[in-house]
Amino acid sequence: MKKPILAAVAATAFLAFAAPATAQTAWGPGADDAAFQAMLRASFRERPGAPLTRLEQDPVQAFCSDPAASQSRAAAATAERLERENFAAVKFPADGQFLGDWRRGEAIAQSGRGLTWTDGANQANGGNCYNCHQISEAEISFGTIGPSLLGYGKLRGNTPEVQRTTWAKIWNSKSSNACSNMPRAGHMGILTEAQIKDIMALLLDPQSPVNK
Amino acid sequence: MKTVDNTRRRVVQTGGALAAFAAAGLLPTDALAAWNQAAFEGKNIPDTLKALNLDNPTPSGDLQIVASDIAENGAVVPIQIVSRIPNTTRIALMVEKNPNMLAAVFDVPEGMLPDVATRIRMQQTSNIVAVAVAGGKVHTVTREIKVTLGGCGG
Amino acid sequence: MTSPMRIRANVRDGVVDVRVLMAHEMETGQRVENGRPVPAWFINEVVATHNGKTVMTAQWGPAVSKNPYLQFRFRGGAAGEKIAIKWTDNRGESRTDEATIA
Amino acid sequence: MKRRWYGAAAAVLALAFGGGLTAQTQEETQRGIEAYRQALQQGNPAELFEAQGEELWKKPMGPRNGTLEQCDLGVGPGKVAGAYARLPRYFADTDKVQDLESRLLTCMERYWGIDVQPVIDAAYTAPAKREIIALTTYVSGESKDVVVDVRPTHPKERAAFELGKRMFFFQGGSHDFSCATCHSEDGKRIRLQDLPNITERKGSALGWGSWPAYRVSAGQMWTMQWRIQDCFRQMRFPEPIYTSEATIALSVYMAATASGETMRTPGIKR
Repeated sequence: MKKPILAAVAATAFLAFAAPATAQTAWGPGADDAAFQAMLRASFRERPGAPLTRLEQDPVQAFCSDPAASQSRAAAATAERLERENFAAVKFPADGQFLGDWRRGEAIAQSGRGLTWTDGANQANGGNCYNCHQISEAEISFGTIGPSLLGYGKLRGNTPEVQRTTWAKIWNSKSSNACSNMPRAGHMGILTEAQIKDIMALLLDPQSPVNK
Repeated sequence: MKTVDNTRRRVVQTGGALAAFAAAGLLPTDALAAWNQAAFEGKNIPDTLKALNLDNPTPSGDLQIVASDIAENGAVVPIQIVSRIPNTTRIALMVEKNPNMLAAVFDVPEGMLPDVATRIRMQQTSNIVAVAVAGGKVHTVTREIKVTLGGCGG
Repeated sequence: MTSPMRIRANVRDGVVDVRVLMAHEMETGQRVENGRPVPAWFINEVVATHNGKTVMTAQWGPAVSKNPYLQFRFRGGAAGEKIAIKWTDNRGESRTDEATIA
Repeated sequence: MKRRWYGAAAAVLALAFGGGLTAQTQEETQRGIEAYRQALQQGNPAELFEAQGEELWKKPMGPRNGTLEQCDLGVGPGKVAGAYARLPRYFADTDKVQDLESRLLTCMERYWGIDVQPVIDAAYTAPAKREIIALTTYVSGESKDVVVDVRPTHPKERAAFELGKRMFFFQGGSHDFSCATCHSEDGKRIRLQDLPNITERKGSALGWGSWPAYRVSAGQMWTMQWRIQDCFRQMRFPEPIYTSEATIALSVYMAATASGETMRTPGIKR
């Protein structure tokens, strides 16, 4: 994790963010901002549980939607600033307890439900974790978009520092990597604090199958 | 060329010919029997076998289940059953962990090779049990197929 | 209303290889839609005939997948001859389609 | 068979006792999945839909009691062979870039004389979508093994390509997903499903060139529009409207990127 140099950045952050849309690099002819926004407006419709506001980008989403620009050297400072901002927004557990129940964590990691227009409002959100990560060895159906988390706690230990780093990553993955593919589970309200504690236990509890 | 009919019993159409073959001993005696409801409602392997009149199945290396070890989706699991046991007249296919074990029964008349393939549903990872009747004896083979979770889980 | 089957029958060295796709919902009877159970509805018998002779009989349960696939082989068929497949479902509806052995 | 059992037991032991055999187990998993996919190829129920679609193509329908046999899919009135491999493209008569499904809507309106809005609004599983799904499957089958040839030249085609590319990378929703999250790297998968890298020719063809496809999970025939719609659902976006500009723009981006590769339609998938 990069150490935030807070004061210096706040000012530039404000400047760059005043007009995120204009920061877009050129897409080809016919795909300027106005044409693109008109297309978005005409092409999507709201469904219960999936409102049109989902198309309104926050600064991270806008920045990462132009990979050529966001991965350029010129954008490095912006990426770092976004990471600091996202890190500053991480809410650590109020009671100082980072670990919940790894068994519940496993169930949350397995579930890909929640926040789509086919999920009911009472549907508990899942973490989608196995979609992208290997986690416990017993589950052979795992994705590879993210790194394997097998032995996560065994490799790193279960120290307070590891707990804080892991929490920050799950709560807001963009706090350490502006254009990480991983959703911001806490920041975007996908998982509750209690659910994140359970995921934490799955990764760090020595009794969890992840660390066996 | 394509014909549709809504006759309830196939014997109306082809009964004469089938009866003749049955009389000649070319068909298993129960090939003409109605759908075996008791067998298809069996909730465990012994009951299902009993309803099919299949006693004392013996494991056989000449009966084979050809399938992938893993099914990407339990809704469609391709299964082929091949018997190299001479005079195989009947093949049954069961899934141990389905709510009803029995998936299919094939009668193998004279001329048909004891080699059939179909696709079945599996609720979860389970043993597949194939049974073949040949010369009055009952042979069996078992194989596990894993059913994986797929998609985004949503 | 039923839809035509797709039947492929190819002969090689005196053995006819038959592959059939049938259009059928194959409702298991265990599915619930809008809070109500959907009744079982599935093909429970399939009979294949060639020159008036039965060359395959199958009894199926609802564990056979939707839009069923069936493959079997028999001896004694020749190119140009017809093979007929007939299915019957648990509602008593049936359908027969023919194909020419190639 | 016995040996298989021991094999399975060994795999379970490996799972229980740690890392050493993990790679091997993963390889076995991959092999198993490969064997499964190959078995599915033996018979694709998409053929049942192709047959229905062909019948519909020739059948007089709607208030005009017309047939689609005069429908121009871009390679001449009534011509179906190879048409899908050259779509989407610009059509002068509608002054729009159209994919197969939006073009079929135009033809259903024109020759059948039906109001297509209910078809657009209907859920993919609704009866109102049945005809267009069967027709799409039929037309796609007539481009099987045909080389994809979508090269944006008309200004509207070029604009659609750029908009599609921009749409592909557009992040949004509660999960910050874009199409690129899953489809911009080689060799990645969700669970056990391989994810084509759509930003490259071969990868894009793996995706674009295999839809419509029969989905065994639900026993449904999915068109490319349905595939895109369900991607957006899982991305937690609002619903893309059937044949809307964004879906066609994405299609132009995918088809153009896949140009030079071969169509394998209709496909069969998990």
